[in-house]
Amino acid sequence: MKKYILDLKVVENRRIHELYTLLILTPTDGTPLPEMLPGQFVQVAVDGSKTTFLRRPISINNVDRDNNHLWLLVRNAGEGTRALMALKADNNVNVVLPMGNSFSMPSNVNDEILLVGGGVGVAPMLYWGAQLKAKGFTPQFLIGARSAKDVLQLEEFEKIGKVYVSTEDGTMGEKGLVTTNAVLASKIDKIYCCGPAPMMKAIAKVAKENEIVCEVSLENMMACGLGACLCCVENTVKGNVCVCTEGPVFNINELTW
Amino acid sequence: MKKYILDLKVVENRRIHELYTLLILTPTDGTPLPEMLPGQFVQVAVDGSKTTFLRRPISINNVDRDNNHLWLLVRNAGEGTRALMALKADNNVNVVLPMGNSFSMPSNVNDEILLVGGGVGVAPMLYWGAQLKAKGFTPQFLIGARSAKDVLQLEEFEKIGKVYVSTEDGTMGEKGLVTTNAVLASKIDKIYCCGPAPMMKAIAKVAKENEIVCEVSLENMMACGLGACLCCVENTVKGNVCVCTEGPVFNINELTW
Amino acid sequence: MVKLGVNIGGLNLKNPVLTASGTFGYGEEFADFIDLNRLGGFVIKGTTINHREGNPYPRMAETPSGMLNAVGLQNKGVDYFIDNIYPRIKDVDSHVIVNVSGATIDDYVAVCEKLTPLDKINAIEVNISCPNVKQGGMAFGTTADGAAQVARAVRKAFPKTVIIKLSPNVTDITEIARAVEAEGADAVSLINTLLGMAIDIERQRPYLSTITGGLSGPAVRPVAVRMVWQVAKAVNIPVVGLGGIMNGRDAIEFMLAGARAIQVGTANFVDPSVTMKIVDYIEDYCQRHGISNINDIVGMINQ
Amino acid sequence: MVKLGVNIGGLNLKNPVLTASGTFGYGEEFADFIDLNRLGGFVIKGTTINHREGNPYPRMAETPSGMLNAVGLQNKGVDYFIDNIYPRIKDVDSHVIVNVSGATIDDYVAVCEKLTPLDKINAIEVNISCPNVKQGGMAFGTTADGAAQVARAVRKAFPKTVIIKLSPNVTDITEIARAVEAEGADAVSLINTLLGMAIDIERQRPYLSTITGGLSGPAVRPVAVRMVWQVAKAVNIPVVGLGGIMNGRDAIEFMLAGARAIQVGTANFVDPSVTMKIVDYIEDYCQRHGISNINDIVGMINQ
Repeated sequence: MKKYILDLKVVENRRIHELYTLLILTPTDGTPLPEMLPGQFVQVAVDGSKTTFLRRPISINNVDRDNNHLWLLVRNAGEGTRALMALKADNNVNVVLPMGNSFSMPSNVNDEILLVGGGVGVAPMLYWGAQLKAKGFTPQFLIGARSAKDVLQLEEFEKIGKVYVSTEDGTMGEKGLVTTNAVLASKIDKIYCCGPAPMMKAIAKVAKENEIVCEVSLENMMACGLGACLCCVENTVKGNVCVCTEGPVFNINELTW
Repeated sequence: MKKYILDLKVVENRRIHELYTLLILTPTDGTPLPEMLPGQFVQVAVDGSKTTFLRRPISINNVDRDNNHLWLLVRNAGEGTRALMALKADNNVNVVLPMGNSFSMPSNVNDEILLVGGGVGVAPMLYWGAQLKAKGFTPQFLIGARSAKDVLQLEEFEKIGKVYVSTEDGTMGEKGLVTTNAVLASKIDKIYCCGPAPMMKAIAKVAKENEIVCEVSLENMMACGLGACLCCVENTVKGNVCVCTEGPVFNINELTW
Repeated sequence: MVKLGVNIGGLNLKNPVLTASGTFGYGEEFADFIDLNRLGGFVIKGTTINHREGNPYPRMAETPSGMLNAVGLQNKGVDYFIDNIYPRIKDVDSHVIVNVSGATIDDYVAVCEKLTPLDKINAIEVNISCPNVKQGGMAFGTTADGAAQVARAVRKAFPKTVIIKLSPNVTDITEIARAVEAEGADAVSLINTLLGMAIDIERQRPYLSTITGGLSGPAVRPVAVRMVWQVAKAVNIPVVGLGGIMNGRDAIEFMLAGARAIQVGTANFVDPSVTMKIVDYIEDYCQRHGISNINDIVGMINQ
Repeated sequence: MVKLGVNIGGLNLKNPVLTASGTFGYGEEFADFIDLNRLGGFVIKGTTINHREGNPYPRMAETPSGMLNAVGLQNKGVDYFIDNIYPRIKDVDSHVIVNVSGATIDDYVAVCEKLTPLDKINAIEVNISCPNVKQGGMAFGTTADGAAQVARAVRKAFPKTVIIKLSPNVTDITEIARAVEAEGADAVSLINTLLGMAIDIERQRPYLSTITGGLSGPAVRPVAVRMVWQVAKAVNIPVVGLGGIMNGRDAIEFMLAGARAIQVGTANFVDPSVTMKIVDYIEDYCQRHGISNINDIVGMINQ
């Protein structure tokens, strides 16, 4: 897929949580956003931070074609992302996109599909869920969070499909980690998961035990995002491969977890 | 004089010229600005520029006690000052002040006093002129610029005293450099000058030839502004001395020009 | 019209802008962003006789105006390159320079011998300065003797242009440069990365799996410019300058210090199209300064 | 209560925070901003036997996350210090460490002998690594023999704590560190500045009057942390770490790498009150991590 370097304008910086913001972006020149697939990410240049040198890889949260908007869910993970969170409407950001591979489409519309997101890991699941629904699938969502207030974009997910929630403190949905959520005991054909590494590894274990096809989206630290620097490698059954180009989405069978 | 590290808020960023802006600042906590003398400068921290590491020394343009405002005239001289020029109302800046020595008060209220400024070098002359007038002196001003549009703060100067202008293209006042301005042929007892080095050296030459007491304000590149790093030295009759502490104001007899 | 062509030890470049090994993949990764044909050339990533997995993740840490890396020469080996990569890139209208690495002298020679028959490969860059591998690499590059040994061997094994890439982690880089010049190297490139380290203070452990790694980016530029200036005065062969070049200004800085060509490295990560901007800037700079031939600015500060 | 005291070769510091020579004047310049008594100590600027005018202006250039300087040891000589500065600062409730520089071994010895009788001066830092003077300075610091010569001489001439300040512009800094340890140095401090250079491309000349200068600031921190880590493993005497420490996080990073104390240098220019923030941060960090004695984190990443 062809990649582009684009100047995007901040349409809105929607502060949805103390630690997270939703950046809604559109091309400054009004041209339609290029094709982007669910699971792909973008590389955002950071201005206004003395300590940030490299671009920041951010998952594609949604592509709103009607409004020509790109949604990025940004978590406060350091000075770079803090600078992004401080962007204001009409500020410009330079973005390279789209990067990486994508989630693989299930073959059968009757498959029971579960999209699992933890923390900012819900980001790619919104776009992916919407695409699945548009293709006639019936995706369900399982969201893990510390507390009710940390469940991000719940209303958006509920527009697409049934949402299960696990919170560590039990303030929403089931109490506990996503891996103990009752939905995992139901028949599931395919799981897509993104979140903290321990959560993904736990979900992968559940999937393997139950012979569920499972894809996870990794968030290894990156420099170039283009497969040139070889910094973001994951040790896979094929050896070290770049998460930025061979991933970020991997079938768990490719990983050495 | 005691120095302070203060957080100041931008009251107004008045873009008075393509290359210059007037920043009007006030302490964020509302406390009165400390004592500052004409000729002194402040060290302004620069955020939002990846390439700028050190503070930027900026002359005190005016201290408006009625409003508790500090005026800084900032010239676009690189990435650091550009970041300062981009400040918006209500932004905060961290400032160390006041730095350096000051212009020396003339002894006789009947002295003919000429304040000469070129380019952004007019900045300290506004505060100094106002102080002189307040003490009963009758300062006159000579402003040099490339063109009429480059004569900064003319209205402010005209409130204080008579203003002579030299422009290189003759679009205002006399055509030519300040050194050929007719006012220099009149009786003058004391000259205070700030501007580009060639201009100050030319004025110093005129002053020496006519035995006029002359002080100049130097703008050597600085790091600390405190006399600690010894980077901004000027070679004087006493050897290398720090412009930030022994200056920025020097009697021309101290210099090796 | 400004003449932008430069000659690096027999290799005629259409302009002085190269890319640095390990920062530009095999060029293809950047084809969406730039016209590869507009580059003076590109140096492809460190190639060894055998496949190398490189170091474990994490391999990267961001530092003030720079980054540390500890890739450790991950590559699929020279045969894979010849069979799978070379056919895809051999028709580019630019020079392809292969960066050659090895743990032993024999390794270097073996790679050179395999590259020699390739028509499109008219130059190699010999890496005697990789800080991220245990054997060979920087060990060769930190003594004049070690550097000379490698230079002598590759000089015999590769009949076309040999560029030796020097390590900055030495007391006197001019001594190393003179040693490889004496062995017949056609050019030197410098600097490779500075050996550095960063620690995650909350986890109380280094960010890199290898503890130390190579520092690159604009942070190192003043050191790189200084070494280019020193080496350019010390040797008669051309110097290729690199280390923190982020834009056209920086490229000119290296040339004024004595570099006849420059390499853009880490900047490719920040702006994948930066090389084209640098080519344009250099031409514009020359026009602005009334310079009709780019070679006239090489080492100009010494005049 | 966290115990913040550390011992540097016999010198008991109330906390590990020192200031770096040449960045803190004689301390007085910072008295409006900080309580000097809260510092572990401060190292006053390079002092030589005779008055030195230093290098011509310009002496400074800003670089990405750093600065180049070429002051060249401007100072009024040790006698002026003893007569005019010492009386003003001798009553501070903190350690005053004099940085001693010289062009010859005899120069070093002469300064040491003059400082020995001063009650308040319980330690000297011996600068064998200044990149900005023609004679002496870095020349001594770039070979183990040269460093050993200076260490031996000052060890005899100064009976109190001797800290040798090492140059990073070497192939193997551990070799130099071991050499001065063998001569009886009580501690080493590192790194001095990296030799660097920057060019004004519009005027086509170097920014510094001396062409090259010393690079400091956060840009060099990864190199400094690496060298501190290497040296701390190589010697048994305490290591004082410096190089680009801008805040408490950076100070902890050096201590985890093996530094028993740290020096704050260029950061003083950016925030004259930064040392107090660093002292507070270190205490807070220890409390947050359940560390009751700061000495427990020294070299912790090796555990």
